[in-house]
Amino acid sequence: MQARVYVTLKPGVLDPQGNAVRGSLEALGFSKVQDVRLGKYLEIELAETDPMAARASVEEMCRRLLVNPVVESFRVDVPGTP
Amino acid sequence: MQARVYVTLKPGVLDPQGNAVRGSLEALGFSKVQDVRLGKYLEIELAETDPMAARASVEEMCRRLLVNPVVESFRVDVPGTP
Amino acid sequence: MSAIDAETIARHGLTPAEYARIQEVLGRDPNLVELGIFSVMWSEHCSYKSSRRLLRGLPTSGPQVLQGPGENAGVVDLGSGLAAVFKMESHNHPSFIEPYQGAATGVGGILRDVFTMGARPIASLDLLRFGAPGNPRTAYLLAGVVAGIGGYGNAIGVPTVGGEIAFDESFDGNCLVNAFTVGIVKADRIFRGSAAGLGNPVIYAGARTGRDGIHGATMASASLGAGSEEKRPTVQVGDPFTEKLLLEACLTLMKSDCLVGIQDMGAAGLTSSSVEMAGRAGNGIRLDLDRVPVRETGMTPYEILLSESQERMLLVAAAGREAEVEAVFREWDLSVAVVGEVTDTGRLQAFFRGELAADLPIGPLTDGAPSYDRPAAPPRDLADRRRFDPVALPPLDLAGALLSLLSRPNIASKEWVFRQYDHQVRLGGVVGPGGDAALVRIEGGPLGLGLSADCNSRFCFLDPYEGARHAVAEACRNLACVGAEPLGLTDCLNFGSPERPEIMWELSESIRGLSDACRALAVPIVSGNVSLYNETEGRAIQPTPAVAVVGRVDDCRKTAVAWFRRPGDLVALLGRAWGGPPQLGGSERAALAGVTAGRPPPLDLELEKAVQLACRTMVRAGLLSSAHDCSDGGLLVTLAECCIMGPPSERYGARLALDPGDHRADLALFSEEPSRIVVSFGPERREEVERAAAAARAPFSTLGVVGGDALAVAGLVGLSVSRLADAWRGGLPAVLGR
Amino acid sequence: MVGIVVFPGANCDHDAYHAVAHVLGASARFVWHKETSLSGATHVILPGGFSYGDYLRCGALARFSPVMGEVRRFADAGGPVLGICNGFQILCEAGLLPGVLGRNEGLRFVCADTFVRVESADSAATRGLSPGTVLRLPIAHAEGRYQRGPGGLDGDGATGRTLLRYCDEAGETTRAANPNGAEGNVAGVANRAGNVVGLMPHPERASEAVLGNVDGRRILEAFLRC
Ligand SMILES: Nc1ncnc2c1ncn2[C@@H]1O[C@H](COP(=O)(O)OP(=O)(O)O)[C@@H](O)[C@H]1O
Ligand SMILES: [Mg+2]
Repeated sequence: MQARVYVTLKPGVLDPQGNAVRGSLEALGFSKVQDVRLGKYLEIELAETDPMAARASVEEMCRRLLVNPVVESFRVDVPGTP
Repeated sequence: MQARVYVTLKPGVLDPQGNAVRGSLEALGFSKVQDVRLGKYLEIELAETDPMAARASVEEMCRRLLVNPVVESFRVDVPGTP
Repeated sequence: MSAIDAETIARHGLTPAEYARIQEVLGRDPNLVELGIFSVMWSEHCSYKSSRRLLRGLPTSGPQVLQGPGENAGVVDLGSGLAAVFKMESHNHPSFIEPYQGAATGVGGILRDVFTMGARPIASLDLLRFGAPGNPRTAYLLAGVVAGIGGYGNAIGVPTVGGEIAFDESFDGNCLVNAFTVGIVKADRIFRGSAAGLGNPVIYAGARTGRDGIHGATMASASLGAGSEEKRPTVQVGDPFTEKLLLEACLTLMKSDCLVGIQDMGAAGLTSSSVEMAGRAGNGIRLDLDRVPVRETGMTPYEILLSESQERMLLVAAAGREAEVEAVFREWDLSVAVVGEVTDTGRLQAFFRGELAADLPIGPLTDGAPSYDRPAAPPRDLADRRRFDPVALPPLDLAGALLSLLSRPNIASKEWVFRQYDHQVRLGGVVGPGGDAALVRIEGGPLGLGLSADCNSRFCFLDPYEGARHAVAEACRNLACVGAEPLGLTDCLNFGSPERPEIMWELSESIRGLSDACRALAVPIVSGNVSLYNETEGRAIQPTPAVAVVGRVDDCRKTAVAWFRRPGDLVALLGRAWGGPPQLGGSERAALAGVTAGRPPPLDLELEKAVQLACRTMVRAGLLSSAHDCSDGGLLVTLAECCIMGPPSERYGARLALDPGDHRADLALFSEEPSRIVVSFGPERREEVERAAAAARAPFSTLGVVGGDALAVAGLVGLSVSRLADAWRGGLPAVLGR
Repeated sequence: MVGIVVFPGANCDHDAYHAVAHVLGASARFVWHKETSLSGATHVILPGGFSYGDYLRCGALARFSPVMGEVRRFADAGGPVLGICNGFQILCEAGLLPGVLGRNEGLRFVCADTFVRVESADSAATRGLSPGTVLRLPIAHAEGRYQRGPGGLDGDGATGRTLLRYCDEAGETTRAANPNGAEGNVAGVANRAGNVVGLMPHPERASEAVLGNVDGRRILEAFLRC
């Protein structure tokens, strides 16, 4: 089963990368871009058949390793879970 | 309107960061992790009301800047588009 | 605006007495914005309220001093129209909370302190302390801090050429990250943080202001407690790319004559930069907060004034020259805005949406800040700390002890760290990290700067006075090893809570030690920083009065490295070979046995001067192949290092005779007696070398000869160079669990 | 005259200038990235550093700087172009060189001396060096792992050729001598015509005896001879 994790910077935290990308997009003529935030996207393959157990385990991974709670927040996507 | 872009390494392209994350997760006792792939996640805020136009524009951004086609592929998510 | 109640006051880190003083100064209650301003300006970090009186005694003058303490950085004259600008700063608290960003923004901050004076930064050092090697958090902090320092310094293109790193469980709850930068400026083009000239425009440049880091200065002035996790949102994110643009834009602008004053927005952001600039000029400043470039909507005056967003500068330009200033920052794609002007009110007046959001007199915020004469008393357990009998240390086999010591993280190779730092960019690295001092060529050469940062926290724990003297002596001794003559010193005083008498005693003893050593060695202190409250739940760090010394090398083609370079060279010791009993108080040898006790070795500064002079003279005359000072671990460790510190193609053994006399070899050979340097030189130079030692009145004794693939000490120990190297190289990676 | 392109965030621009102008005595000039002309440069260097902070992907944002149009025209016309470190990354992103540079296998920034073996003398930076020559050159990067990518660098030089491979002191291209996990130990490549060159090592840092290494001069001298 595959879980997907989206890690984003918390609102208000400076995103130098996103800013630079926005600047370049503007320079390329994409004038409608108002803001860009750059985060991480993880695909985690698990030997687990119970979706709820998978979600719980991935959320635990986020808290312990994948996410830096000082500046980041996360969202987890596991098929078959809310 | 917000568009979301997921950038992933193409299958077969080495992902040292993903591997390192898998190693660390194993060391932490998450024994069911089989594979981890690390990609990018972008949230792009657009001054655009037409979803199809937004999607077209973001796909163009991906081809021109956001993605390196030699090793990466992408997926775009715009609410109200297929 | 919410009323100022007791809880609000406490949350701002102000005591009831301090609040009463604010009311008295103003003749009214402050509003919340004003309370915030007082809170940061009167924080320990900005006001030095517990240390100011003690710092007055520091020796800060000398013929070479162009700028002593009181500016963004100190400046010493290098001759030929150039000057060196340098300072060291702590970023301890933020780094403990978020190691990567904390360390990165620490580097960003010290770089700004240097280029705000008109200097181009040419090199950085970092002095680090972490908890016990076995503590799991140690590896996490170490990896994050090192990555953060590299992440910022490498990107901006300022080489990190050296530093110091040590581990002790007293740092388990409070790591230390002290960052040093030196830059070069034309001696007649030094810029200062002064808001001179009534009516001159006040200009904001750099990154936009966000809500990050509000109350960083207050955080840096409080002990970390159980609740410190909640302070997390105040951590700032560094953007070295923007800082690089800011650096180039500022240096470009400084070639013209349109700038009157400039200062970076560091701790306490727009507030402290405008207040300090106004204070130095004896003027006032009016700010229009609506014009400050912001990154988020709905920011309040409180937030705009107190934000610690990084990569920002405050400038005062000559009236009428605004457009030139703006054009330069725009060319570098940076935000820039005129946000106010210099006034004659002697007040900081901040307007927001047509209203006066804050209106405060400058004096009470700066010179008039509280200054405390806090009680000081030696720690009650001092006598226990000092009770120590080296002979009671369990005997160890010499080879085993040497290998164990070499792999101890405090002694082991720091390569894991400095490989992650670009130490070559800007083509200055004549002697890079991994030896004693670094030697950096100044653009064009042959002039160079020797740089070294040092402090033995264990010595300071046992005797802060003596420990501080050792720090100065060792830094200068390291400089002597590359042939540099000390010109000036910057310090970073890291201690626990000044509200405890024993910490105040440690602080005052350390400052006394720094002063005495600097006077004796004729090295003025031109800048520095104090970081207090490095304690968690009542447990303080070992006192760490870190110093960094900058020295001059006239011709950096004539220098020495730390390791043996040629088989057949003679090995000799400058300094006392064998004195009285082994000096093991606070030593690595004792720590190996689990003991931190005793007194640091006595330091004779006259002897120290003689040894340094002798070494410097020899290096400058091109007599030496190598010079390496004896510090942690003592003579045998130093000799082993001489065999293994070089690149793989330059690793040679040595055949030596050492005579510990009546003392146990497993103690005497690890004695940390100071004022000693191991040198090597071609046999044909022997007479000249001996003459130089005699002329400097430095004791001198030959120990043996370079060669073979083992360190062989007759009758005592023989170990292959590769075994020594493996032990030494493996020490730090082991801490990281790799 | 050597044009040294200054991208925002470049930090080895002065080093390249120093090596070319002060050490090797060639004439050189900085070209600001917003310029749209190379002002008569006969050689172009894209120096090392962190253009645009290396944000998104290293070299990705610099590729769109105004000056890059001119650099492309210059390269297409056969002019010698040398990208060092970040310059190499930019040339790959711009499609002027095949392949891509990924995050180091060890995931950390590495500043160290490496040995490299010359594989081909058929380029603007290796002409005159015999294949098999071993040079000691410093590297300093976090993203230097060369990947050919499908359709990238091939064996027969149709899309470009390998110029340098990481090796040990004896010239063996061992795994231990590979500092970043680059495919085939590749440290430098050229385009098919050989006039566009990208190197991860920094020859400009190895051009003066006082800095302890002069091996890099041979590369810079070869380049200036073109
Ligand atoms: N321990 C010290 N020794 C000498 N000078 C000091 C010391 N601590 C602070 N100073 C000086 O006091 C001034 C204020 O320091 P600081 O607040 O750290 O500067 P900044 O505003 O750049 O952070 C500086 O000029 C600094 O050099
Ligand atoms: Mg030393």
